[in-house]
Amino acid sequence: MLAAETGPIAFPILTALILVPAIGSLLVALLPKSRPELPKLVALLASVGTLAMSIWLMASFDTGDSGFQFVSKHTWIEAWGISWHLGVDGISLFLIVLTGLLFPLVIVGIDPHHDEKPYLAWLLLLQAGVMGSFLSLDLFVFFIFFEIVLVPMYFLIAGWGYEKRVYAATKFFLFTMLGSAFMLVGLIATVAIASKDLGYTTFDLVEIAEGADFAASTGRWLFFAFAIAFAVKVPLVPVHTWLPDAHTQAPTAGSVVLAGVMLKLGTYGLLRFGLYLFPEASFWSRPLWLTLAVVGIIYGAIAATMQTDLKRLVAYSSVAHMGFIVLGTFAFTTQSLAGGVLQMINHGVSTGALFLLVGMIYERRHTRSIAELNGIQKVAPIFAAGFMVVMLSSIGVPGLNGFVGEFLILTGSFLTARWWTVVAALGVILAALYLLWAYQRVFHGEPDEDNKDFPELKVKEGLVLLPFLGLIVFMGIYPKPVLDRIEPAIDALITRVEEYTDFVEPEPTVEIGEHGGTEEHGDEEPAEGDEEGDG
Amino acid sequence: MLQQLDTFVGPEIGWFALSPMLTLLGGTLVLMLLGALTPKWPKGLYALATATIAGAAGVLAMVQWDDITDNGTTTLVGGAIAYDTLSMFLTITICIGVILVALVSDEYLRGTPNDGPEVYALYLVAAIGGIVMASANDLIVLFLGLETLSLALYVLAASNRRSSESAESGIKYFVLGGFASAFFLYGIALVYGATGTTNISEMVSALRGGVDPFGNEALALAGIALLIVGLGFKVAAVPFHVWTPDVYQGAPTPVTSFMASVGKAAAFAAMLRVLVIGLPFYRDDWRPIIWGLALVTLVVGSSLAIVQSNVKRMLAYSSISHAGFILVGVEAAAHGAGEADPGPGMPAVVLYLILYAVLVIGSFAIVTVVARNSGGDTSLDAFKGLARRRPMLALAFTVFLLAQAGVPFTSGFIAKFGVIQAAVEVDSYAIAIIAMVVAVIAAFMYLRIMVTMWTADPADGAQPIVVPVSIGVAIVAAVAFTLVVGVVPGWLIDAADTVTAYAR
Amino acid sequence: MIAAVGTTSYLLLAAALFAIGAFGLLVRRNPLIMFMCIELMLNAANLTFVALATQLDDINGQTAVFFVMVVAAAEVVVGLGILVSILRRRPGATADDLAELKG
Amino acid sequence: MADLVWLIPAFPLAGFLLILLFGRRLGDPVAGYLATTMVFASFVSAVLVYFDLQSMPTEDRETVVTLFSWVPVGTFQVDLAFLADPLSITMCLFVTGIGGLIHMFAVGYMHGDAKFSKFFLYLNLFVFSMTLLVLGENLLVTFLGWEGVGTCSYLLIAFWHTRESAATAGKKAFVTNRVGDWGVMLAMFLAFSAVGSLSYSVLNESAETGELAASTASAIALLLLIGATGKSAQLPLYLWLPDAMEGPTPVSALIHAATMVTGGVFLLTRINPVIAVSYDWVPTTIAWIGAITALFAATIALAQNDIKKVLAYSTVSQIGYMMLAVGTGGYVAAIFHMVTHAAFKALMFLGAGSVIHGMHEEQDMRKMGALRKFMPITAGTFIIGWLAIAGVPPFSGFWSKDEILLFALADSTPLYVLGIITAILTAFYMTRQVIMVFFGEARWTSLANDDEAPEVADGEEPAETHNAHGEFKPHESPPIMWIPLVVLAGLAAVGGLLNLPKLFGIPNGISYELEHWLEPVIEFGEADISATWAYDNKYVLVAIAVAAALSGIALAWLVYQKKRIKPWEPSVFANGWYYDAAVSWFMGKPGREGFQLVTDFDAKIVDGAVNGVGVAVTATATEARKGQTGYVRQYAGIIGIGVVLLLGWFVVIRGLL
Amino acid sequence: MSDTTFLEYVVFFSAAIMILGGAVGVIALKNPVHAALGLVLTLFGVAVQFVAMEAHFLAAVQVIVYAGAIVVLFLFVIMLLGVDESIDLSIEPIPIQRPLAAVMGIGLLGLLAAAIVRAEDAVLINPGNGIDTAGETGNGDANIQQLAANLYGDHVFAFQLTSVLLIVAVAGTVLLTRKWPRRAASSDTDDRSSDA
Repeated sequence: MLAAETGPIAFPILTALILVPAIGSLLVALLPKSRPELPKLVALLASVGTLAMSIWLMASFDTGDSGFQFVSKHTWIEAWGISWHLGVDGISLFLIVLTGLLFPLVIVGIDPHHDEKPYLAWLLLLQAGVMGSFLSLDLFVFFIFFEIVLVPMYFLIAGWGYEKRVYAATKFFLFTMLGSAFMLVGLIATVAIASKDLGYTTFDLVEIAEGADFAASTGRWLFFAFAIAFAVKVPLVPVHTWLPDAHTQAPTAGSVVLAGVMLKLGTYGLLRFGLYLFPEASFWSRPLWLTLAVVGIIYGAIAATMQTDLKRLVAYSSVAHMGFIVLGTFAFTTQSLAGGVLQMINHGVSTGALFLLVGMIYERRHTRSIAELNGIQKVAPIFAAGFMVVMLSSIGVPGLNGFVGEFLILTGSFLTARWWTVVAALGVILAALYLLWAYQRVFHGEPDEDNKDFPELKVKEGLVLLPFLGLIVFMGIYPKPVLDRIEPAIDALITRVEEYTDFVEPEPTVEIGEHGGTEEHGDEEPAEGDEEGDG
Repeated sequence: MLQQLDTFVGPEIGWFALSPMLTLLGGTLVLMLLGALTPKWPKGLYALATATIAGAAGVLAMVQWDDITDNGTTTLVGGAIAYDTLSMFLTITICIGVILVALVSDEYLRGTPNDGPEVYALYLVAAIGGIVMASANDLIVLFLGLETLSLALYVLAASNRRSSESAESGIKYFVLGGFASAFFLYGIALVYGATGTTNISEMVSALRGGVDPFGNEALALAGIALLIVGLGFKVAAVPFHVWTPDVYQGAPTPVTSFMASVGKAAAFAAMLRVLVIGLPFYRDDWRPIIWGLALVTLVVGSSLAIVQSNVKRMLAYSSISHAGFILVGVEAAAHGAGEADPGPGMPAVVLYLILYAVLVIGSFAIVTVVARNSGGDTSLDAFKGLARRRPMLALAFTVFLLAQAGVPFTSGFIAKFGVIQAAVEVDSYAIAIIAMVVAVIAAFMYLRIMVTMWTADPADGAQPIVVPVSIGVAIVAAVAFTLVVGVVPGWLIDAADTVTAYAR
Repeated sequence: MIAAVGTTSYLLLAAALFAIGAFGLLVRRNPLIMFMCIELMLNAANLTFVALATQLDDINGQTAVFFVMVVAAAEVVVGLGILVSILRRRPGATADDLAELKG
Repeated sequence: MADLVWLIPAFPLAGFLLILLFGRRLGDPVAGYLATTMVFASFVSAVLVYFDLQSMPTEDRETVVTLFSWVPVGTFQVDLAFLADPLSITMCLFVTGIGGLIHMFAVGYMHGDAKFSKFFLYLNLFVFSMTLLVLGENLLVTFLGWEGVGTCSYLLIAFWHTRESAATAGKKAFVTNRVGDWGVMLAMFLAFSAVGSLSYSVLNESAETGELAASTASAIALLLLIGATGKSAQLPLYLWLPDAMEGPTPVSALIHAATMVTGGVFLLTRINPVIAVSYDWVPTTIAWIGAITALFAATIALAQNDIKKVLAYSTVSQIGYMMLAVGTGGYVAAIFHMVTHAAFKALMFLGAGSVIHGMHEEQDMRKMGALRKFMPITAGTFIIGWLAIAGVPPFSGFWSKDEILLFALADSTPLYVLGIITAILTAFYMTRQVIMVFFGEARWTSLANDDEAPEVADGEEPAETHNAHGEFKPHESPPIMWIPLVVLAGLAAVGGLLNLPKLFGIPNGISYELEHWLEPVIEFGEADISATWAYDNKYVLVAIAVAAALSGIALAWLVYQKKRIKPWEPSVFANGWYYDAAVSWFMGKPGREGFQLVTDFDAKIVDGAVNGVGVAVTATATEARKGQTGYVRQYAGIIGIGVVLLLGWFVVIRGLL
Repeated sequence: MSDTTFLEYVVFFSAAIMILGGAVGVIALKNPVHAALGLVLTLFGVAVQFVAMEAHFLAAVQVIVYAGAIVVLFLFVIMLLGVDESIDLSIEPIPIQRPLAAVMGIGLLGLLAAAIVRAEDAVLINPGNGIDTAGETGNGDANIQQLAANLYGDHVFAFQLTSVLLIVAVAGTVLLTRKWPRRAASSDTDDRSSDA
């Protein structure tokens, strides 16, 4: 069935990245009830193995190369022109590493309390699905992975979640599925139309992107079919309401993974299947996206401010943060796009950590209500300190990872979407407002009866938290290695957009001594950006 | 002119080509005779025999598949039967259906007076009827096949004499079925009037010349309308679906699965035969109707499914919405009807049929098992906490439900993908999008069942569930098929693609 | 020889018969009579077949009628079988009494 | 040598890390000593760098030390780099120097506090950030320090976080600063889009060579001004500073008097070429904001009873002077006043701290008085600070303030008038404070055990309250606390030497030292006032200034010491013109309601719509369900209708039509 | 007009009246027995029309099979079950049923009639293909011969298929008439329990 073609490297590392957790999940599911200690062990092995491979991947990734690496391509369903086509580039690389990192931590750090076996099985399956979505370079393969992740996540929420878990899980499933409904049709249409240009039917992303040339109007329709699915996944206002419920009701592991990597499927999709596949359409529609993004930033922040449920607050903060990423994506400058990709990682780390901490609070107090928590810093200073650092990173304090991404996004966006950026920057103020306010209410003050013996951070929890903190600081101080790997892919993307549109990326520089130069670069260019934006 | 009797020569009968049907027929007779003459057979032997017979027929069909791919298609017995991969594909589908249903029925019938050869004989005969429908090249033959299948189903539906619901479903099915087939017959008559023949091939050639636009046009059109009514009834397309929920719920569960698999497959095959193959020159007339039927079927089926509280009934409505999906495929096929390359419509339809057949039998098999232990209760409550009582059973049901919802890595996704792709390739974007959106509504119902199984706690006093071997085998086989096809569907797709080369 | 009356008249007659049969099935509650209505409809079809056969001077129509009669016979047998099996349990039941399954 | 500039931040960072790791083990007071040493170490390295720069020729007194490339993306290349030039080193010197002294003081002051080591952890982190702020080679590094100090100030203000007021004050400080940071960030974006770099050298050079369009320059300057008003507590964003007094006194001294709050002024000075090339009304705006803030805060200070609040408002007012100087192009004057102010304000804060310490956490001046007998050193040093800030020659404040007023007059008379009035008020309220605290009769005995103790009371630690009441004697603070006082007093006294004007025949050799020193940095932006009337009549100005100071003092003396005149402390002053109240009300009422509105919209409308769809579908289905009546005849009817419709389509629409 | 033509009209209309009258009787008569008799009338009428159209064999079969067998079967069942008590037709439990029926009946008739009338002339000119009905030949057996030839010729498959159909009927009746041991207390749940 699988007519193998020789990939660049012998060992199909990418396929392994998907299969190892998948097989692990299968094993866990098949383990006998009589050996309750085994599942965790197996799950851990599988996830750590995946982590090891993803790190190896990062290590042997060719920094300068803008194309796809470690490509492996095999014919899968010949009749439909579908091939098992995987590849990594600067955009997906770190998302994969993040996926590899989050799951072992979650598996170690969080105790499901009941039915550990299925829990771990679903978790590993989820990892496989997420990996697949990030790796696949074939529309069909991407779609099936994009779609399959719903199932484990659905069961995780519905099976191990909180009070309204079934409602939340169902909402999550249906909402996302509705989005993908349009995507599936658009995807098939893309292939059908592309086959006219190519002369043969293929679902291969690269071949379509290179070979097919969509008429403007067609491309726009197709793009929107895709974009709806991603907009739901990101999520963008107004299709975001599944997120607060899902996040709030999901078990900690679910929330961490959801915020950490699954939301990125949306933004990643916008990059890979929006900008890359439909450059013209995505550029044409940028005012819409920029506006939605900015609305999301402000709206999410405001909503977060007024939440009474700590987890819900973090969820809404996610809406705001993801808004930044979308803003960066549709600003079409190297800085904003690189910042966007970087921010995907950063948001994954900091918000993931936030959910982890909120989960720990719930473990201890069995409440998420801000009103019922107070004075924790007095009784658990180390825990509070950890929370503080993560919170500051989420606020975007320089020196921590959150800042670098946000700043790059805004700097880049300012060149082409000046006024959107000005408004978006307000989100930075609001972020401080809602997080600090929540922090004050939860951690400051004198602890009352219920909170006065709030247990301090345990060693195990600390160990789980440590990688997060490490990344938060490291990525804040020395993001260069990451950026260096991201940039080539981004440049290629922008070049592609420039090919298909009259867009020219503004590259502000000033040659001292030559007059007038600054004028153009400094003022005219962004001004144009505005006009395009308004028009 | 008069034909001289002494010079009369009967048509050439391709015995080998008919062997699947003959095998089934012979099997039926043997089963009935031996069954009647010998005392009660030991446990499960009837089912085994039935499965063997059907299996043999299926194998023969595969053999003929080769023959067809080598020597091309033709028509048999004076053009009454089409000998092409379409019929073979459906023959195989139906045989698989019979095998699985037989396995499921065994335990179900055990201990009831029905635990004799008759039920199985009826399965086999119904299968013959279905195969005839699928391969008929003559409207009369098709009608006879349809009646054979229907009558068998009427009886089977009413076969559980201790259940008033079974009886009710039987009578309802019978009255409405008779009503519908009367329309169908009248439609045949009118088409006959317009084209001067009931033979599909001749019909096509007669129409290719083009009946004069004024007169027979009207007659033919009226006929087509009534034909669509008859077929629409069989495939349970809204508004001709009204019987489905009641009958599916009332009939003995294995029979329900038989209706939903074999019945639907045969009916859709007949639809392809009559409309796509037989009436391509009227495609612009009937395609909009199919479009409309698909739309209402999808919407009504899915949205009514989510408010049900009885799993059997839910599955009934879900089968209606699946019919809607298949109609989308038929609509796609309509675009290319009569062309040298009819396009992806027909393959998509037959692919959907075989995949759905297995799915639905598997689902109902699980319902059978659960009902066995809940005193026949098939309401949602009976499924509470199934995951606690029998995790693997719950897992299997989950697989089937997810597949029906069209989740990737299951055959259900391949099926849906096929029809949607077919629709999109002929630019029927609207119906494709509607279908996908409606699928979301339907998904809600599947989720409801899953939630009940996985998150609810078993009703107190729920005794452990015993899964009989035969049913277990059927379920495992179905699950395996569902997943395997979900991952490596290529071979099946290739097979389905050949049906476009039907006998003309 | 039927030139005088004309096929159309026969067809119209058949159509009328068909319509009456269909109408009857909707208005009568007694299942037996509903069966009869189905028979009426089948006969209408037969009439049409024969008329058209004569019209087209083509025997196939008549053959079809032959088959239809067999079908009708079988149908009645089975139908009455089912009906008997029900009415034995609940004598005097009308079609409307059999409405446990709904929704 | 100057390449070792990175040592300046390195030491505090090291201190921070060490305390982070071993703080609990080191404990009280070792951690404090460690921190202090680190800060002094970085002071020493600053001094070394200073002398190194001194040794260089004036024009190339500028060394850039790049550690590593921080955020490199495409044309956007930002290094983590330090700029050692006269301005940054000047800042470093007094930041680390005074910072060190304050650390030292804090060792004594914080003695016995449960979170002793954490306090110094934060302090070191703060000094580190502050040095980053001043040493930054580009806007982003400065911003790193900028936000860093903001965060530390948040942590330190909310240090006693179990106190509601403290926590709130910390949050308020951070958020208010964020508003300013918004401006700074936009300024950076604009700068990048204009000159493609964030480094000061490029930005300033582009301004000097005229590359930078006046429009862009003005925008950048104004946006940075927003940031400055936030960080330097100017109108309209000064709100957080008075509340910040919730923090431990050394914090107030270090952050909210000496160092952080001068960040805004520093930043504007740093980019003085940009201001210079922007539209004329931009510097004017800066000047007016400064002048108005100065007067505004001074009036409020008149009516404060909390010993620290007075100082807080006076700080706001003094920084107003600096802004005034910046706006009028007197950058040297601004820096000069910044330095002197750092000295004497830190002194006074520490003095206040010492008093509070001696009074067992009592902050209400109405419960003090006659303390000079009990804590002579504190009193003595405080009085020097008082004379300095009041502008009495020859103390440092006199010189720097005089310089500013000179520039103000050179620019426009109204500004000068405002300045003078502020000067009078300053002298007045400082005198009032000195009298209330150190002179008059001792009110702490009489008032010791009554409960009209105002707002501070709720802040008091229960144990301390117990102490405060009943019989107790205020006591002088331990040496570790008064030594810094003495040193600072010395600085406050002689600080003027830094930049003596050419008056009273002061020889060239020692006049305008600071100006010469800073020249390479500020020469482009520095206003040339040599031609103005004011410049020619310096003596008059000096006379007026001195007169103003003395009159203020005299007036206060009559009112509070001699009780000749009834004190006039209108509540509008006491309540800071109700500005804070108004803002808080706005945030609390309409603002909050607006937010709530949006949130409800989200829950009810948006989510409601989503759930609504579900409900709608289910409802319709439940209705449609009833159509399935179970009556076989009705089913037949439905089928029949279907038949008719189909026939209609085929026969009528497709056939007949 | 010649008398043959006249005769034809007489035959046609009388038969038509029999048919419709009988049909109306079926749906209008309360008593099932009467209804069955109405059915007989209709069937005879149809047979007459068959004769008129020279389909002698079919006419014979019509009388034998239908009138002879089927109706008798009906009557037999009626007697067996004693369901001959008449149901009052004036009341209609399902509200909109009658209007529904009327709409459908009239619509059906109207639309079919429209199609037929429109088709009229076309039908006349459309030449049949295949074997002719051999109506006009004097030879009375011709029709039967042709039918036989056609039956065992092109339609032999269908012909054989009818046997399968009969097998269904047999097996079905066996199944439906088998005796089931009565259960005690056949409540509804009990009914379903045998579902398992």
